[in-house]
Amino acid sequence: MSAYAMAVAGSEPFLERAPLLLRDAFVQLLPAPTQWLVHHLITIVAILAVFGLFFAFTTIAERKLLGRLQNRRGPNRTGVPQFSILPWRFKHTLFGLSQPFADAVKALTKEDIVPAAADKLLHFLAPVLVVAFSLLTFAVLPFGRNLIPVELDSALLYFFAAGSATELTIFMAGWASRNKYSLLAAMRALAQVISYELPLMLSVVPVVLVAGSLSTREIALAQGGWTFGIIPHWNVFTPWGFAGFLLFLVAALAESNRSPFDLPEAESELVAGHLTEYSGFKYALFFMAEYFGLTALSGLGITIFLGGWQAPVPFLGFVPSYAWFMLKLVGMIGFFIWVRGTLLRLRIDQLTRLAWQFIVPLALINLLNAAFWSLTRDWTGALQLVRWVISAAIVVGPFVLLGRKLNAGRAPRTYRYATS
Amino acid sequence: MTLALILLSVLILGSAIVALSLRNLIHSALLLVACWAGIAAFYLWAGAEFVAFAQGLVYVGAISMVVLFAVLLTRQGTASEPLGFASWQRFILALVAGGGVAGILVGAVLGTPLTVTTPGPVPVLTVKQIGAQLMGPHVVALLVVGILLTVSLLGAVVLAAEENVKSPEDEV
Amino acid sequence: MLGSGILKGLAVTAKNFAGSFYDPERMATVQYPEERAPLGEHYRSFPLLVCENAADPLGTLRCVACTICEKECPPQCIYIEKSKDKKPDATGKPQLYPVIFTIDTAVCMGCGICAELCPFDSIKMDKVFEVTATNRFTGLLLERDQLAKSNAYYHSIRPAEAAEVDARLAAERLAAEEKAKAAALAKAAAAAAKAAAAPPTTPPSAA
Amino acid sequence: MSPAAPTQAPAPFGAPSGPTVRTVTDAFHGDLLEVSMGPQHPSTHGVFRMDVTLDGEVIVKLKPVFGYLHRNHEKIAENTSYLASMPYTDRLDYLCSMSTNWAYALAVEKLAGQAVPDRAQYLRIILAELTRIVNHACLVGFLFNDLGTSFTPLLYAFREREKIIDLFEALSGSRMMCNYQRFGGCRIDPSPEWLAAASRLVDNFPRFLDEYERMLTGNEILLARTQGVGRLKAANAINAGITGPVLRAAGVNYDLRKVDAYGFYSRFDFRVPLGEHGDTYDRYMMRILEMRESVKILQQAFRDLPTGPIMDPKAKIRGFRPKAGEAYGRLESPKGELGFYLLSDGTPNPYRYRVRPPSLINLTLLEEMCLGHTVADAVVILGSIDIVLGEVDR
Repeated sequence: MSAYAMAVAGSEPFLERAPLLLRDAFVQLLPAPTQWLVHHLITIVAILAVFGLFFAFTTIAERKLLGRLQNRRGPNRTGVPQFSILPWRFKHTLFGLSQPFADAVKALTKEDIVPAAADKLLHFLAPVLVVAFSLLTFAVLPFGRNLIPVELDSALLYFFAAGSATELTIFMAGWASRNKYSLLAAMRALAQVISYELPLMLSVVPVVLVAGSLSTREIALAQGGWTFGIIPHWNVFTPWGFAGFLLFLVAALAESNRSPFDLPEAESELVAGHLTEYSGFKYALFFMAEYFGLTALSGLGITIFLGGWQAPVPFLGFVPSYAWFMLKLVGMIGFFIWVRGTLLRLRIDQLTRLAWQFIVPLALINLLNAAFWSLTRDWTGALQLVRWVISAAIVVGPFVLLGRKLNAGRAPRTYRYATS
Repeated sequence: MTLALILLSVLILGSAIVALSLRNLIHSALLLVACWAGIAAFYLWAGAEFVAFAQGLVYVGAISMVVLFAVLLTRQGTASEPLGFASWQRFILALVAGGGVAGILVGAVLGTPLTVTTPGPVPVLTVKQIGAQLMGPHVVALLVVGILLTVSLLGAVVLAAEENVKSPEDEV
Repeated sequence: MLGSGILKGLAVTAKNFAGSFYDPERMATVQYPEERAPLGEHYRSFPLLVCENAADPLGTLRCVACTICEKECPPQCIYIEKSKDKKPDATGKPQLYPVIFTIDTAVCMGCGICAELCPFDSIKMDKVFEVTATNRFTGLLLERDQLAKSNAYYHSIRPAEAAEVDARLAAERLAAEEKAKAAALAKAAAAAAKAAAAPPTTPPSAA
Repeated sequence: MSPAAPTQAPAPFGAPSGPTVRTVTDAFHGDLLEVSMGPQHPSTHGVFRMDVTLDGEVIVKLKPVFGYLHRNHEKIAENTSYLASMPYTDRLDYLCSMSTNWAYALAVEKLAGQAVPDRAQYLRIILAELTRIVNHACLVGFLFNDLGTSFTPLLYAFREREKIIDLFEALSGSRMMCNYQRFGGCRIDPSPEWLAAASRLVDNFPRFLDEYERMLTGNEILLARTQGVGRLKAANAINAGITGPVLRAAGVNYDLRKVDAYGFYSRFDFRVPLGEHGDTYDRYMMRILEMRESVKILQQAFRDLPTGPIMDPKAKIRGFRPKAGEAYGRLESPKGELGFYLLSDGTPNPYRYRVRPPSLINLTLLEEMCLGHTVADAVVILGSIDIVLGEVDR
C-alpha cells in the first residue's frame, strides 16, 4: 500500500480501513525484519482465501442459477451431514451450499489418469500454470478504495500480459494430451487468443485515453462523482463507455472461454476439448482457473467501466468500497451465467470473423469516439447534448452498418405450405 | 538482488540453450516462451516496468501463439525427426548468418561504454513520460514502425485472401 | 439490428428464471424421495402373481401353470414347472399349479403382455419401481413366494381393474356353483327318477 | 500422413471443379487429421460413429459407422408371435413408441385384414401427433445442445415433453415403452379426465412454442450457425430415399399423412410446411412448424373423438394367426416414412419381418451434407437429421 493510500485512509470511516488495520495489527506482532514479507504474504493469503471461496460459491451459484434459468432446482441436497462434529444434532441441506466442498473432496479422491502417450511433463504443468497465471491478474485489481495488492503505473499492461498467458497453458494441455480432440481444442484456443487479445485491449484503450493513465487505481478514481447527484460518472454511462463496455464483455467472454465462445472446451463437438484427458484434481484446477480468469476479467470490467469500487448513489456511500466491488462482481458473474444459459456456441471461423470484421473496427472507431469525448471535455449546457448525440452517432452508425454486413443474407425465414 | 539476477540469467540462458538442443519443436517453442518470460523478468529487475510488461504481453502472450500456430500448421511428419546434414552450401550460409548476428551483438556489447559507478536514485519513469517521449522526439520512428507493421499486415491479408475457395454456404 | 435476437433470448431466459420461483407450470420438478408424483392407474413395472389368501400365498395362487405367459413373453423371462397333482382353483375346479414360477426381472422389460394374455387373471403388473438387489443373478430372479401378492394388495394398486376381475371371478364362481348345483340337482332328479322307478320298498334318499 | 495427402483428398462439396491451381497458401496446408468421432461421443445421439478426415477443421471425408446398437430386432420378431413383437417395436424409435406401435399394427392389420373401430383410429391419431410433438420438441432441444447451448432449450423442451410423457404413462402404463396399440384397436380406453388433460395441454402448447421461437428462432448466432449449413438438394434427397422433415425441408412435398391418408388423416384439416433451402435452419423450422400443425390436428381430434369400442370385437388376442400373405404398412413417423414389411406363412410367427427405418435411410446422405463444413457443423447436421440409434441399428 502506498503512502498516499495510507494518508487518505486516515480520514476514512472505520469499515473502510478495517482490512488494513487488521493486517497492520497482525504485522506489528512480528519481528521487524520479517514484517515486509508477512505484509505481502497476508495480502496473497487474503486474495487466495477470498477468491478461493468466491470461486467455490461461484460454481454453486452457476449451477443453481443455470438450474433456475432452465426451470430446475440445481444442486440442493448437500448440506451438513447428520454425523457432524457439531455438538447438537443438526441436519440441514443448507440449500446445497456445501456442494463445492463435496465436489472438491470428490475431485481430490478421484483417480488421476495420465494417458500413456501423453507428454507427461507438459500434461502436469498445464493445470498448474493455468491457475498460476490466472491468479497473477488479481495483483493489480483495486478491490476497494485502499485495497490494491500491487500498485503499478502500467497496471493494465500487466493485467493483459499475465492474462494472455493462460491460453498458452490451454495449448499445452491440449497438445500434451495426445488426443485428437485436445489437439483441435489447442488449435482453437490459439486462434481464439490471437483473435480476441487485440479486441480486448482495444476495448480498454478508450478508457486509458480518457483517464490518461494505465493505472487501475487512477481509472477507478477518475470515475468518482455524480451528475445531478444520482447519475454516477462511470464510464459505462457515456456513449463511448457503453460501447466499449459491450465490446469488452464480448471480448472478455471470448478471452475467458465462456459460452458462447467456449470453443476449446466445446463439449458437443470436441467431447471436452483440452480437458478430455484430464481427471480428478487437475480437471478441477482448470475449472478453477477458468473461474479465476472470469472473476479477474469481471473485476477489470468493473474497474474500468463500472466505476470500480465507487458507490452508485451518494447516500449509499457509507457502505465500504470493497463491498461495492464484490457486489458488482457478483452482478457481472451473474450476467455471464445468464448469457451462458441463453446463447449458442459460435463456430471458429465465425468467431474470428466476428473479432476481425466487427469488434476490432468498432473498437477502433470507439477509440476515435473517446478521443472526441476527451477533446470536448469543456462543452457544457446545450453543447453537452450535442456532444452526447455526436458521440452516440459515432458508435451506433458503424454498429448498424457492420452488424448488417456481418449478418448479411441471414434472417428468419417464412415458409410455404402444401395443403394436399 | 544479485542472486535474482543470477537466477534470471540461468533461466534465460538455460532455457535458450535447451530450446536449441531439443528435437521436439513444441518443447523448443515453449522453452522459448520461458526464455522470453525470463527476459521480461529481467526488465522488471532492471526497473523497466513498462518494457517488462510490454515484453510479456507481446512475446509471451502473442508471438508465442503465432510461433506455436506456425509449428502446428507446417509440421510435416513427426516432430522429433532430426534434420540431416543437407549440403555444404547451407552449412556455410548458416555459419555466415549466425556469425554475422553474433558479431554485431558482441560488437554492440563491447562497444558500449559500461561505467561501473554506483548510480544515484533511479528516476521512476512513468508511462506518461514514455508516451510523451514516443509521441515527441521519437514520433518519426514510431510512425515508420507503424507503417512497416501495417504493410506487413496488409501483405499477410493479401497472402491469406489469395485462396478464394467458395464455401458451400455461399452458394444458393 | 444485430443483437436483437440475442436480447430477446435473454429476456425469455430471464422470464423463465423468475417463473421458476412461483410458477408450477415452469418448475415441474418433484423432490423425489420426499415428494412423489402419483402413479397412474395403468402404471406397470414388473409382474406379480395374485393369490387369494395372504396367509397362505403359495397355496392359493390363481395360477394354473398353463404356461401361456411363458410362451408369449417377448424376452422369455418366465420359467414355469407344472405340478404333478391338482388343487382346486379360485372357482373350485381342480387345476394344476406351478411348482416353480420364476421371473428374471433383469430380463423382464415390463411390457405387460403376460398380464394381458393370462386367462386366469393370475399374473398382473405390479407398481413397485424401487427395486434393487445386491446380487445380480439371484437377487433379480424372483421366485414364486416373492412374486405372490395377495388379492388385497392387487386391489390396493389397481382398484378399478381388480374390482372388475373380482366381479368376473365371482360371476364365474357363481356360474360354476350354479352349474354344480344344477348338476347335483340333475343328479338328484335322476336318482329320484331312478328311485321312483324302483320298488317302493326302498326309502327315498338324498343323492 | 504423407505431405502429398491434401492433394489426394476429394474436393470439398461445393468447391469449384476443374484443375486445381496451386496457390501460395497450399504450402501452408498441413496434414490431414483423422478423427473417429464416436461411438462414445456426447453428440452422436447414441452409439454412432463418424470417421471424419479433417483438413484443419474442415471435413474432407466422412464415413458413418453404425451397428453398435444392433439387437437382432428383425430376427427376434421372426421367432416370436406377432403380438410379442409389439413391445419390441417400442425399442426401435424409443422416443416415439406410439407411432412405431401404430406402424407395426398397421402392417399386421393389413396382413390379417383386420378392421379398426373409429374411436381407436382417432386415439391413434391423437397419440401419434402427441408423439410427433414429443419427438420434435426433443429433437429441437438436442439440436440446440449440439449447437452449444448449456442445456437451456433442451430442458425447456423436456419440460413440455415431460407433460406429454406423463399422459402416455397415465394411459399406457409406461412413459416411453408404451406398447399401446393392438391389432384391431388400442389397449386401454382413456378416461374423460385423461382426454380433458390432454386437450388442455394441447391448447397450451402453442404458448410454449411461441416462447421457444422468441428465444431462439431470431437468434443471430443460430442463424449464422444453421443457415446455409448442411444443404441437401431435393433431387439427391429423393434419390437417396430420404423422407420426413428432412425431405420436406429440401422442398419436396411428400407427407404420407397426405399421400397415403392412412388412418383417418383424410378427415383432418392440416397443412404440410415446406422448406426451400434444405439447410439445417430449414430442418429446424420444419419441426417447429410441424408441431404447430400437429396441435391443429390434435384440437380437431379432441373435438371429433367418437365414442364406442376401442377394440374390434372380432380381433383375436390369443392365438393370432394371419393367413399366408404379405403386407407393407407404412406411416409418417416423426422422423420420416416408417414401414413394416411382413410375410406370413400362416404360423403364429411372421416368416419375414423387415423394418424400413427412416433414421437409417435419412442418414445415408450425411457425408454429402457435411463435406466442406467443419466438425462443429457435422455435429449440428447430424442433430438436424434426427436419428435414433435404436432404429438405425435395430
